[in-house]
Amino acid sequence: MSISFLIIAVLIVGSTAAAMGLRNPIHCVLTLSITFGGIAALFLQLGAEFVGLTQIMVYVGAVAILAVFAIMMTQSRRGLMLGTFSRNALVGLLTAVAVFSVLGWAVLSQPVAGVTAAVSPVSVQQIGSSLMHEYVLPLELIGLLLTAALIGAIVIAMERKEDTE
Amino acid sequence: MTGLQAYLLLSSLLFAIGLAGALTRRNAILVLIGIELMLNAANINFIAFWHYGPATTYITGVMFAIFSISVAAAEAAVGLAIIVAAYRHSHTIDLDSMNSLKG
Amino acid sequence: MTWIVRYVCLIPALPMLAAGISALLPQRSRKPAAGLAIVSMAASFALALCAFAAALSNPSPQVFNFSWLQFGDQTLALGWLLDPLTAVMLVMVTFVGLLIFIYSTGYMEHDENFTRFFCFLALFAGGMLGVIIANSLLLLFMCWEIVGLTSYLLIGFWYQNPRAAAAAKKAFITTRIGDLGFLIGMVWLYAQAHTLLFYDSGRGALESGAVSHLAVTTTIYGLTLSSAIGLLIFCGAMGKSGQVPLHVWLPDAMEGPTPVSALIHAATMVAAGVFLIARIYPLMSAHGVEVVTPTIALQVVTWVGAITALFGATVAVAQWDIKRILAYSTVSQLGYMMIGLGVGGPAVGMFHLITHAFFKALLFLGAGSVIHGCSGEQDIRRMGGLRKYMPLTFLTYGIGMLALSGFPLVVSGFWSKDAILYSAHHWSVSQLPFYMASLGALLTAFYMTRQVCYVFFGTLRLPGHGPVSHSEPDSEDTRHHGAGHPHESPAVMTAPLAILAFFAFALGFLGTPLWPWFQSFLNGDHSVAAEHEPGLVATMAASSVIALLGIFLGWLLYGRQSIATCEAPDVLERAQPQTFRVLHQAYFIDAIYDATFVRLTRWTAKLADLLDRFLFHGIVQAISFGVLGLAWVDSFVDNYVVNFGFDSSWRSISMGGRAMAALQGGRVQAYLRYIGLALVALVLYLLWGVAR
Amino acid sequence: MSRDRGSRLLGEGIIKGLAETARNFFGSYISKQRLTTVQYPEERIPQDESFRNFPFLVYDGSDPEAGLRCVSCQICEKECPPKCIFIEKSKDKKPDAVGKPQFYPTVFDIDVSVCMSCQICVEVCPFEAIKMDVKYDYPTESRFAALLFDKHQLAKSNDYYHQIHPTEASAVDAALAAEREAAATKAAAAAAKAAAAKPAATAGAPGTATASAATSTVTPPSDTTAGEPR
Amino acid sequence: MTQTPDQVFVILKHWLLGYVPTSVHAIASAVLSILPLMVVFPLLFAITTLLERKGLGRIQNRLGPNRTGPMGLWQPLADGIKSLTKEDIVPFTADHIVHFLAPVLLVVAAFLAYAVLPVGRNMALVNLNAGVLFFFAVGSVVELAVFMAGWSSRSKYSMLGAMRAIAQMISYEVPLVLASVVVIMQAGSLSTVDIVERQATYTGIFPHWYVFTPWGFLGFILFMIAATAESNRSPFDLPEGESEIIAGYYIEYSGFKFALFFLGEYLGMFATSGIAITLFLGGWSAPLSVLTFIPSWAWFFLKLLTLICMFIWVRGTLPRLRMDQLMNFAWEFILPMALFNMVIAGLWRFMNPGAVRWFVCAFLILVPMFVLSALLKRKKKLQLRTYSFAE
Repeated sequence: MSISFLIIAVLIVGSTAAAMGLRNPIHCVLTLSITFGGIAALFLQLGAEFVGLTQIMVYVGAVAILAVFAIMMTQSRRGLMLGTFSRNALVGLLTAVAVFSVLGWAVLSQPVAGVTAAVSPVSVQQIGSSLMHEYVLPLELIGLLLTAALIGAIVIAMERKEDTE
Repeated sequence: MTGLQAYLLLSSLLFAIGLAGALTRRNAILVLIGIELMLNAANINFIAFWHYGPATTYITGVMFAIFSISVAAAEAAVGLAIIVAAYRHSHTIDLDSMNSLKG
Repeated sequence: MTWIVRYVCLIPALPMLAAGISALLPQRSRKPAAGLAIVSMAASFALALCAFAAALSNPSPQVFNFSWLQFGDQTLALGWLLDPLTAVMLVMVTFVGLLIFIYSTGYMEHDENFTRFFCFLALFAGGMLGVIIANSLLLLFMCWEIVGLTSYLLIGFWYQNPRAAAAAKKAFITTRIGDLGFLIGMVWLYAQAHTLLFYDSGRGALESGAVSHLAVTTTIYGLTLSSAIGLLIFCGAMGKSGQVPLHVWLPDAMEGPTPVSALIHAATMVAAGVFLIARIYPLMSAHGVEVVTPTIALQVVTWVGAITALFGATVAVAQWDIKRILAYSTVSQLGYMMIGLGVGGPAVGMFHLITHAFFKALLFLGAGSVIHGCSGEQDIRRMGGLRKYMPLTFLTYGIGMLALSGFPLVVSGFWSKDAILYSAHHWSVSQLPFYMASLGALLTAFYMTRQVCYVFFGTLRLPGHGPVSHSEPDSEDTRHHGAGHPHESPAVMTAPLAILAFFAFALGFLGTPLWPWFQSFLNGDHSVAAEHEPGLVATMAASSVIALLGIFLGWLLYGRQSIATCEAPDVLERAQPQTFRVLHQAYFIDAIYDATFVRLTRWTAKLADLLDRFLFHGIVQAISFGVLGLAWVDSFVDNYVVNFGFDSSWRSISMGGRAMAALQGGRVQAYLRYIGLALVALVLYLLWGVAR
Repeated sequence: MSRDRGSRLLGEGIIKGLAETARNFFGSYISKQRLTTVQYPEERIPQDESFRNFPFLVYDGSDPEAGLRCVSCQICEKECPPKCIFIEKSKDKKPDAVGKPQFYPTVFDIDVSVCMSCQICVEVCPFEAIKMDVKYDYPTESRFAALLFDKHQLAKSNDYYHQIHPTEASAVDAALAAEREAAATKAAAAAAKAAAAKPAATAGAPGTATASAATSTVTPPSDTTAGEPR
Repeated sequence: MTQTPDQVFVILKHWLLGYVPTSVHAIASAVLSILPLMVVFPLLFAITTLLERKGLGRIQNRLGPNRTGPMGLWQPLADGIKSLTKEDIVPFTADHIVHFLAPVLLVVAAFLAYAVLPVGRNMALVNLNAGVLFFFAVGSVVELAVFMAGWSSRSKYSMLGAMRAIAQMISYEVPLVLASVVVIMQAGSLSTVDIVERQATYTGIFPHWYVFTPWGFLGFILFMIAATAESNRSPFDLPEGESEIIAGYYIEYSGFKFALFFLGEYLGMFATSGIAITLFLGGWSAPLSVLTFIPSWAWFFLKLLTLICMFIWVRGTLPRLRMDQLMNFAWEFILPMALFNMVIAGLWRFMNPGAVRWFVCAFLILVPMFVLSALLKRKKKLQLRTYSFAE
């Protein structure tokens, strides 16, 4: 466990907590993008360059922006007056705490050491060739899924003409 | 605490925070974001297990993370589109007031 | 591997590209569309010639394979190959196709959907060439389906005409029945041989390793695997090549434009079935170790072919539509090809295929020219005497007719048919196919003479010209010209006729028994040597006699005295009205299908409906009355006896239900909460399990 | 129009535009005529002769105090629409350029921040004493005091007037000269009459009067105020 | 020794490192690599502002700045001093933290992009295995910074400008990436260093730059168009359209923060130009093999300056687009062309080298280009405007 890991971990946890706790949704998304960046840094540290950069590109470049747009599109005066947390927040929080304690216990109770062999970062060529060979079917399916999601998102979010209430 | 355990602990913490957010926030978009965070926590696990796994040349973990990111992107797109559509319908994205299905 | 093998894929790709581009062109750009199609076809023809030259120098199959899809550790490979079979077909299809394209520019000149027509034609050519070059059954199947699709599109080209639309649907559905067998066979082959490639340097499905494995494994009824798979694939070929009993679509397909009939339903597509069997011939003919008789598969092919040949010939005798006669003739000739494949191997069948492609395309284009000249008239009874008006068409048509009839020694049809008859005569299983084929040949000569007599001899009986009152025109296709004098077609139409006529003559000399170059080329050996086998001359003599006899008979009945009116019944009809009717209706097969399959379906539907309406309805009614009665009794008992006792328990149930309903509140977060809690429980359980 | 709608390659217009700007770029280095810029404080666009901006006071001779044409008649002060002229009339009289005793302004202020350059003061001045200047740049530190011009700042020589509006100045001078000549001849005639009465009077006065053209130094003996011209 | 001028900076760095204790070697090395970049590119920014103002002036037949110092050479310095000494105004209702962070994030993201840029032989900061991807990932952070700036100002104009900018950046990021995919396909690597090295070989005296292939040329053009839009430069400068929304998302910034935005924007432009050079123009390699004696970094900066001049030239030429034109152009022309270009690049790979391949590919590119441009035009119904009253 290196210092860099500790820094990144603290950054991630702090920004995640902020993202889930701040009142202003835009602030939430902004802190969230710090989280995403931190996770990407974690990936880079672990030698998964490609995944880390993809993480930034997809999450910071797309998901965060998308969320921001969605927030801008759904802002209403009524929404701001309501509270940040739902009525059953305490139950939810307790559930989350329970989940974390159980998971943490599970992690700590199992001595999974893992092999700390010399890390050879996975090269893009490797990823590319396995995408084109072993994983070609999942790749095609993902492509199909993304296309479907794209079309679906547009169709769902598109304003219908007859919808003039 | 070994390296792998640290990563797993971090990811479970992230997962728990994401879950907490998803469970407690009123804003539907933030609930969705909480779910994204949970997915990210899972991704950390994939990468950590790959890194500490038997052979880094065996890249299933990385591939899984990549696919998971793609799926998450699709999920975010569709989820946000649904939220926007729901907002257009009921003029709120407050989950507590979206209870017309309640029996 | 020479460069041509690598680029042989361009041959189908070019027409496909042309089709793709012309699909994007606006409707009014007629010249670009036709130009594109013709240029691409010409380029393909040039490439095909190169491929032919390459195959001449190296007759063993040369392949180019690549893996297309990979899932898990399975790879689906596609590829193309170049062997004599492919080369010959390539040259034939591109050449005939090119001529027909050129011809179409004249024939379709006035059609408003000219652009669409050429788009479809080019797409068809691409698909057909794809079938030819495919080295993978899968690729072949894909292109096969493209061909089927374009056939559908082109038959239904004049979709405003309900008969054309129906014919298109019929063609599509009928061939689909065959293709189902094909698909099953393909899947089975993949399951057994783990590859769909034909040739793959020893690992292909048609190479000795796989074939010998398939040939010794037996399945149900003692069929070897190879035969079973071959027969399933043959189903597809039957559909496409119009073999009995799946021939029904082919005559109806004549509703399409005539160039389409010539290209698709005479020269190329219907031959695709024959080609397919020739392609998988190693599979079909695969013997076990000790067996020497022809395999079951080949026997079936032969028998189906023989039946089809005779069937088509007999039906063609009693038709009046000029294109229908040719259509049934095509059915019959396809039967011959199948016989040839069954008894003599690919060389024999393919030789007839090639010669037939040329002279049948010639005949169809000639028929098209006649129809064009007669302003869309298709009924031969209303023609007559056209040799004066359309001398060039008459000349070329006559050559085609002689070729089809198998006029001795001069024309190509004679040699190819003779080879089939000779092989059939020497078939070890039975002599019957030989006799059926001979009879068919006789009839062929007869009905062709009949047709020529009707169309070109005698007096002109076109409405408004002969001493005949006007009767309703048979065809809707009167858009070309107003009714007028029959006239010779433009040069763009007659030039292809002349070229085809030349080949209808000349091609035969590539495969005479004295110099069987074609057969040896297909079989892959270069020793062009005359084979002097017993009975050869005898068979030749017999078939000459048969052909001459048929022509003579035809002339006797139809040519001797000219047919005066179009209402006059046929000579045969006068003699044997019943038989003639049967033949005219093609043995009522369509009617039989209507009466059996279609009606069966209707009947079952009606039966189900009746059952529903009366039986089940009655039962349900009765039961409901019974239940009502019971309910009344029940409610009486309930109200006064048990109500009180159950009320309290019901209340508790309803409260439980309400509690459950609260769980199912449509609130995502609540669900998520339960999931989280469940996760906790699951992890705890797992940890406990590990701990213990 | 139809020429432009032909099937052109996409971007042809862009390339044409790029060529045009490139020509501008290099052309501006080659030919100076292309450059429209005037390096302002150093270079100025030559002004039109009729250009005018704010009024100034003309004086004859070399002494701004003595030669000032203004006689403090205060017509301009009254006529000025924005009331930007302020004049204080002198109590005593001083001889003007011709030597005639006249009133003079002790204070003559123009607030150019108020002036609207209407030129009415020039129109109404009977003595050709106030004219329009061409100076347009008055950079100052203060917005009020520095733009209130007093008599000394306003007074500019007739030579300067000739410099900026040569045609107009010559016409004015000619008119003034003619006026003075007329006055002189009138005086001469009166003198001759007087001489006829008293021949012992001086002679040669007409000679000097005709000799002096622009700035006559002849002192007419008449003690009456100059007749109103026009 | 021809290597010396080429590697002078590398040698210098190693020489300096010799005086540093080994314990801080890593950090010192990083600082010594980063610092020059942090100095050189802002300097280049200063030069470019001057160049741009002078160039635009000349294009419009003006002189441009020429007062500060000889020929106006001290103008950037004067600008810098001015912006540094100006009052820093933050709107009262603004979200102060985000308002402060936005320009910082923008500049940081812009600087990060230089990490993978090989400015000379052996002169890339890091040779990431996925360098090109890194570049685009960092580029996507810029969008966030722009949003922060626009949103935190609490001004309608800022918000509109930010939304426009983000919409534009997202729309053009797709063709930007797709246009560079062809190079990645051909080079078989995502590493910028590798990509340049692939191009730095010569046939005869001619180099193997990707821009000299049909698909490379098309890719370069598409990339540059998308890069122009991505860096919000004219004619795609709608986000800061002065006539409609005053200055877009940085309208509420003043003083040094405003200068930071300018710096960030120009740095982004240099970075995209640099990546375009890396991908298509052979990076630091000389255009003719006989010219290799000129140091590699000089070539890189020469190319960079050329591209910057192109940017200025285009800015001086073209008027600003309308929003719908902008989007249509991206989705209906650039994107399909980029996709088609990928097909061509694949075809290129599988054809035998030679003139035939070149002409086939060029032909295949021209055909859809004509078709697409015809479609674009048909939709626009381009024609000369007819006036009802004028003329």
